[in-house]
Amino acid sequence: MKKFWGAALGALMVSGALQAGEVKIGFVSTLSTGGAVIGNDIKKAVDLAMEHIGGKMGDLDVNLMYSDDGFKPETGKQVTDKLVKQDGVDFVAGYIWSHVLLASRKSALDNGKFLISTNAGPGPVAGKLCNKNFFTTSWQNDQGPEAMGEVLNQKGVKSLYIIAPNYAAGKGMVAGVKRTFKGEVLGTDMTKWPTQLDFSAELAKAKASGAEGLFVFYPGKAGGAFMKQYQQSGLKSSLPLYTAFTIDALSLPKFQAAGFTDVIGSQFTGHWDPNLDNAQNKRFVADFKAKYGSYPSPYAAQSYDSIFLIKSAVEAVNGNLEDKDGIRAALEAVNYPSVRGKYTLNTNHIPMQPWYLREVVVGDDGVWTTKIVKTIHEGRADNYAKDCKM
Amino acid sequence: MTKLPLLQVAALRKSFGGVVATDDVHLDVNKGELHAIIGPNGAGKTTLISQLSGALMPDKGSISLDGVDITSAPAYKRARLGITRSFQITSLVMEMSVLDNVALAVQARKGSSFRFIKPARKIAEIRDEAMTYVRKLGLRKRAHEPTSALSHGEHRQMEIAIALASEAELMLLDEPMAGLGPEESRLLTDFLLELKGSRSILLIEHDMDAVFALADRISVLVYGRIIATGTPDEIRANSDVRHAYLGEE
Amino acid sequence: MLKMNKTGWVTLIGMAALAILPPLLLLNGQAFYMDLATRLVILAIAAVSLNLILGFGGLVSFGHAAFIGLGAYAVGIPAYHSMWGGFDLIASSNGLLHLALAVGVSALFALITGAISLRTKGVYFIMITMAFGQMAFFLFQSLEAYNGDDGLTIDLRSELPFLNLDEPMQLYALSYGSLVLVMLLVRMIVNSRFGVVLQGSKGNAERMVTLGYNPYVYRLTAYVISGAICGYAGFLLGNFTTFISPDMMHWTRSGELMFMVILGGVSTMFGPVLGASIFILLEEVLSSFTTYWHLPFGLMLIGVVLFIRGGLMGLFKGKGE
Amino acid sequence: MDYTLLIVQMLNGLQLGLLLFLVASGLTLVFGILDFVNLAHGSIYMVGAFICASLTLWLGNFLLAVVIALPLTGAVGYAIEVLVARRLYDKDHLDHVLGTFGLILVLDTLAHMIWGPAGITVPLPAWLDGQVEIFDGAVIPTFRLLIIAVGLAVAGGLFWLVNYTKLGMLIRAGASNRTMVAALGVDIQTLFALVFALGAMLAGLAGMLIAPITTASIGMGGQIIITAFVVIIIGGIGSMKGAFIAALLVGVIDTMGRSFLDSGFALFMSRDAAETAAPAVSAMMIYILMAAILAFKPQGLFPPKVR
Repeated sequence: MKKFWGAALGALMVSGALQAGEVKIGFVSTLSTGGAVIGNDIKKAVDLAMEHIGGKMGDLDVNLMYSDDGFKPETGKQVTDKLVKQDGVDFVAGYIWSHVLLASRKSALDNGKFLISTNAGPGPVAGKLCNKNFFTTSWQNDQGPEAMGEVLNQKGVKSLYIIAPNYAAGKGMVAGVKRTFKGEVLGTDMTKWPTQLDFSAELAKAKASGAEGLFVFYPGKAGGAFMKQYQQSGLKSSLPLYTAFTIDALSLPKFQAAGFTDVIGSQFTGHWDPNLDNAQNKRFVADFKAKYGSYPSPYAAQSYDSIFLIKSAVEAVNGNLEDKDGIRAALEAVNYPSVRGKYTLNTNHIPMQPWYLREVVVGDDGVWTTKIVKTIHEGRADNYAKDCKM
Repeated sequence: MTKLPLLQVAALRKSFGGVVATDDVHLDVNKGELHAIIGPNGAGKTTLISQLSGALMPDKGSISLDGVDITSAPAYKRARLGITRSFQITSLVMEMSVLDNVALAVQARKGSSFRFIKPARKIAEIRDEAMTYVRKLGLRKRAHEPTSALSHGEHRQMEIAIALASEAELMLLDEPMAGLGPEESRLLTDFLLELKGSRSILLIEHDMDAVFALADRISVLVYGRIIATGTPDEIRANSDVRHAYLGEE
Repeated sequence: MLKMNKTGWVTLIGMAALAILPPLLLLNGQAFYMDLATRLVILAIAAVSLNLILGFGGLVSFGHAAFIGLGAYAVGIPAYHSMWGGFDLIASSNGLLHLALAVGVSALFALITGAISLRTKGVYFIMITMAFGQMAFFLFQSLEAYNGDDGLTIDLRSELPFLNLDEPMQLYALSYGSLVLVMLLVRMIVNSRFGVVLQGSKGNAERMVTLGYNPYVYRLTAYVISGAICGYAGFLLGNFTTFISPDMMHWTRSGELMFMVILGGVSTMFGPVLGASIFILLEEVLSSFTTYWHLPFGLMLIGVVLFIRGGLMGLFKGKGE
Repeated sequence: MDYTLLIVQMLNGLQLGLLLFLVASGLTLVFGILDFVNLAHGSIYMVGAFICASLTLWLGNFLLAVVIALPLTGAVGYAIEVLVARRLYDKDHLDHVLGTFGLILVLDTLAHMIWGPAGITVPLPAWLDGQVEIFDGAVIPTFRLLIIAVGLAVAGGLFWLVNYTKLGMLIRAGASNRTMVAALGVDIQTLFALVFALGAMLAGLAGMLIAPITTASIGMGGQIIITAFVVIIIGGIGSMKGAFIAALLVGVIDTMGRSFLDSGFALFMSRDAAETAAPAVSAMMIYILMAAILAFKPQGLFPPKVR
């Protein structure tokens, strides 16, 4: 204990002299527990982005610090506090999970830091809790399922059963699909998150409901478990599956290894795909595959983008990190090469971007991946923007 | 007998599974009497004491103390009504000091223990009184040592000190001399002799010399039944007892 | 005239360090270490409260984190309503109301669950207290109005007379002062007539019954006192984090509290505080080195159980103490 | 009432219950004979799942993988007994809880380091990957039927073990009677290690059976261990019969709660409210069950015999 306090006092002497010529970015992700599946992919993408920018933003060196939220809101808040108060970061980025973001946002924003979510987009941060210093490179949670609801309408699906985890994002996803789906929702099961991985009871209920379609949202490892059980229950012909953020580049290699061919051809919505045709995306996907031997996930793509977004802002103010207004204006301008192509921000700082219908296919190299089937819409405001008073 | 016995036990029965441990036991202990229970191992002596103290509930029958029915009263209530017991296998608070153990017995009868402020070990009234009992049993020098540090013989003495300190009207003593050497046994016998008359005592003991020297009356328990009750002389002369028990020794 | 033993010195030095170092660090701009110390001191209060029943009563409660959660929600729910409206009856930012709710609700929960749990013994007691803790955990998970699983973020802290809890220094002062008071309170209870009966019941319940004590009521009383103190720690924690989630009540949190008490040394005054300090600092230091910090942490836990008798305070005990 | 659904859900409940029994039986064995509280039992379940998953991918045959993984998991159990558990037997339950809590952290982190956070999806042979129609409309995955069959077979084996063998006699004699074991002339240390390894194999088997359904993943042990403890507490610690009955009870109640609680709640509250309240209440149900049973039977349904 004494030793520790000694170290703490030592650190105090050093940090007194602020390192000049450096931009500090704290990156909060999930590096332990099962949630690390996503966190590790994000870390790979961010490391790649750092390589691509040569570790510099303008004249400033980038000091990137990863923190593990342990898949827990409370831990997420603690590490955010530490990044802000101890490490004195200029930007806090990351956040996979909506509940972790909701718990942590105040710690960053109250201290005047810029907070850039690279995945989580719960309703409140787009609406009544919106903040001038909060940005995101992803979307608002409800948007993916909203797009899926429209696809279901176009396909003429009349009734739907919904299964999703019982936490902030799960609730948002359910609300999203219910908002746009015009048919009847015959039942909704909210399962324990993240502990419940056996969905036998829910699948039996879904089947018994006689619905024409099944919508689910299971990010990370739960997605794999769900897909497996869906296949085993033999519902593919009678109860077609529609998903959001459940099948991705993280689960597909596992499915392929397990010879789970049923997943080929299944459709879901997204705002990005490895096949999107733009220079930034091609470089990102090619280098990611070359470096890590797998396709990047959407989580990776959004996180890769975040580094370029921050870079654009730092360069816009010529490295003067005290110029908060300048940085903010630059972030709002979205003037950076995104892997999804051009997009703009709504007044609540949520992207207005195209959403696509995607499908699992066997890639040219034999590796299972995804392709875009069609564009659902070219970019819309989210449902919460009207509640945002900035 | 004209006066009411202090303890009255009628038609008591207790069985475990198929084994009847106490079978239609009738027993009484008069005020100031020392009543001994003897019997071979496994006769159900400790089971009987446990039912009297409330540690076990009988299946049938009744127990009353001073005319009050206590058959279904929990053990701690019986203790408050004036029954205390010592244990065949030493049962003390080993982590606490000798004096603490005895003081707990004194404290128990000095009003409620729901007192949170004053340190218990600074209350002279309790400590001094406890010390007199400790001294009486010759444990003065070891009063402040943790109980676990004491010898078996000293533990037996503590059991008696605690029983005395509780000032119970009726003391149930379960083989107080078990494991004691001849010298220690003699000292304890003398002590009980001195005590006799001032307290009612129900004594279970294997040491026949001690029993016949101490008891006013003796009951013989065999296979859960009392086969005879009487003065030491009567018991000695009883042919059933000689046959069932004493003769075998 | 006061001759202090080694344990006494350790306690004095430890408490002095907790009084002096964090404010010094804060004044030097190390706000994060102040945060760390505040969390440490608050969890130390919870650990001291657990020690009352675990160390002195022999009651291994594996659901103590529930009280922390209840105390924290007693701040969170009124604060939430005072921010966003609704439930006028308790919507308030009044700290005294929060405090009364935290302590009252925790004591009530302890009374009800304790009355049932204390009918059981040993491992059954460990597991039934865990079950009640999990019930509280799932109950708050299901309360949609307060964001269920996602937790409750509040934008205000309890308003107390003379104190502004938004000031880290004042919040720390309150927490530290509370810790000292709680330690003195527990010491007073343990040494009182009530306390010796409680400890006697831990050592030999059969004997206590024979003397006319009913261990059940003493244990239940201690359980309620302990729960109420732990609820108070929750009140402080809610004010400190301003983020309250059911996670605070999870059984692993109860396990951590137990670990703090045992690591430091059961049935000692400073043990739980020392245990909480080591726990929090170790977690901080190890996790800053590696993502896999649970590995050395787990090994250390096993080591403590295998090799250190009576926890860390046991190391400071001289002969005959 | 939809009877087809009811029957399918009963089978699902039965399957969950039998899986719980596999974990709980090992726990109750270890507790009953060794008087040892093993929180890390769930981690052995995880280790079993991972070993089997790796072997399945390597050998391309799930059943063969199970056959090889079982003794391997037993060996892991044996190693844990020799290295850690053995040194804890003569300490009190509190130390067991803490020591094995540490063991959970160690095993889970090691699994994370060895197998990564993603977990492993376990492929099944085609004949196990399909479905069986039990009767009109009641379709259940073949593999879940297999779990039921294996669970019942193991239960049968354990009943034989408990009722007709020397080891069983020790178990029935009640909790931790070391003198008696010694009196039988058995080498206690070896016997204890073997019992521990047997418990580990049972837990490992459960993990292997669940892996093809939920994937082998870190953290899966922490999720089942508490439920398994609830089971053995309800059943009465050390009682195999109690563990069996309690496991089925918990499995069925949990599944039924997830299946019908929302429709039940919808009778007296809005559908939305019912759909949000039901999952939490169904999660709470097994704890309520346990507290209720302990309130009336403080030593569970089948308490161990008193000496």
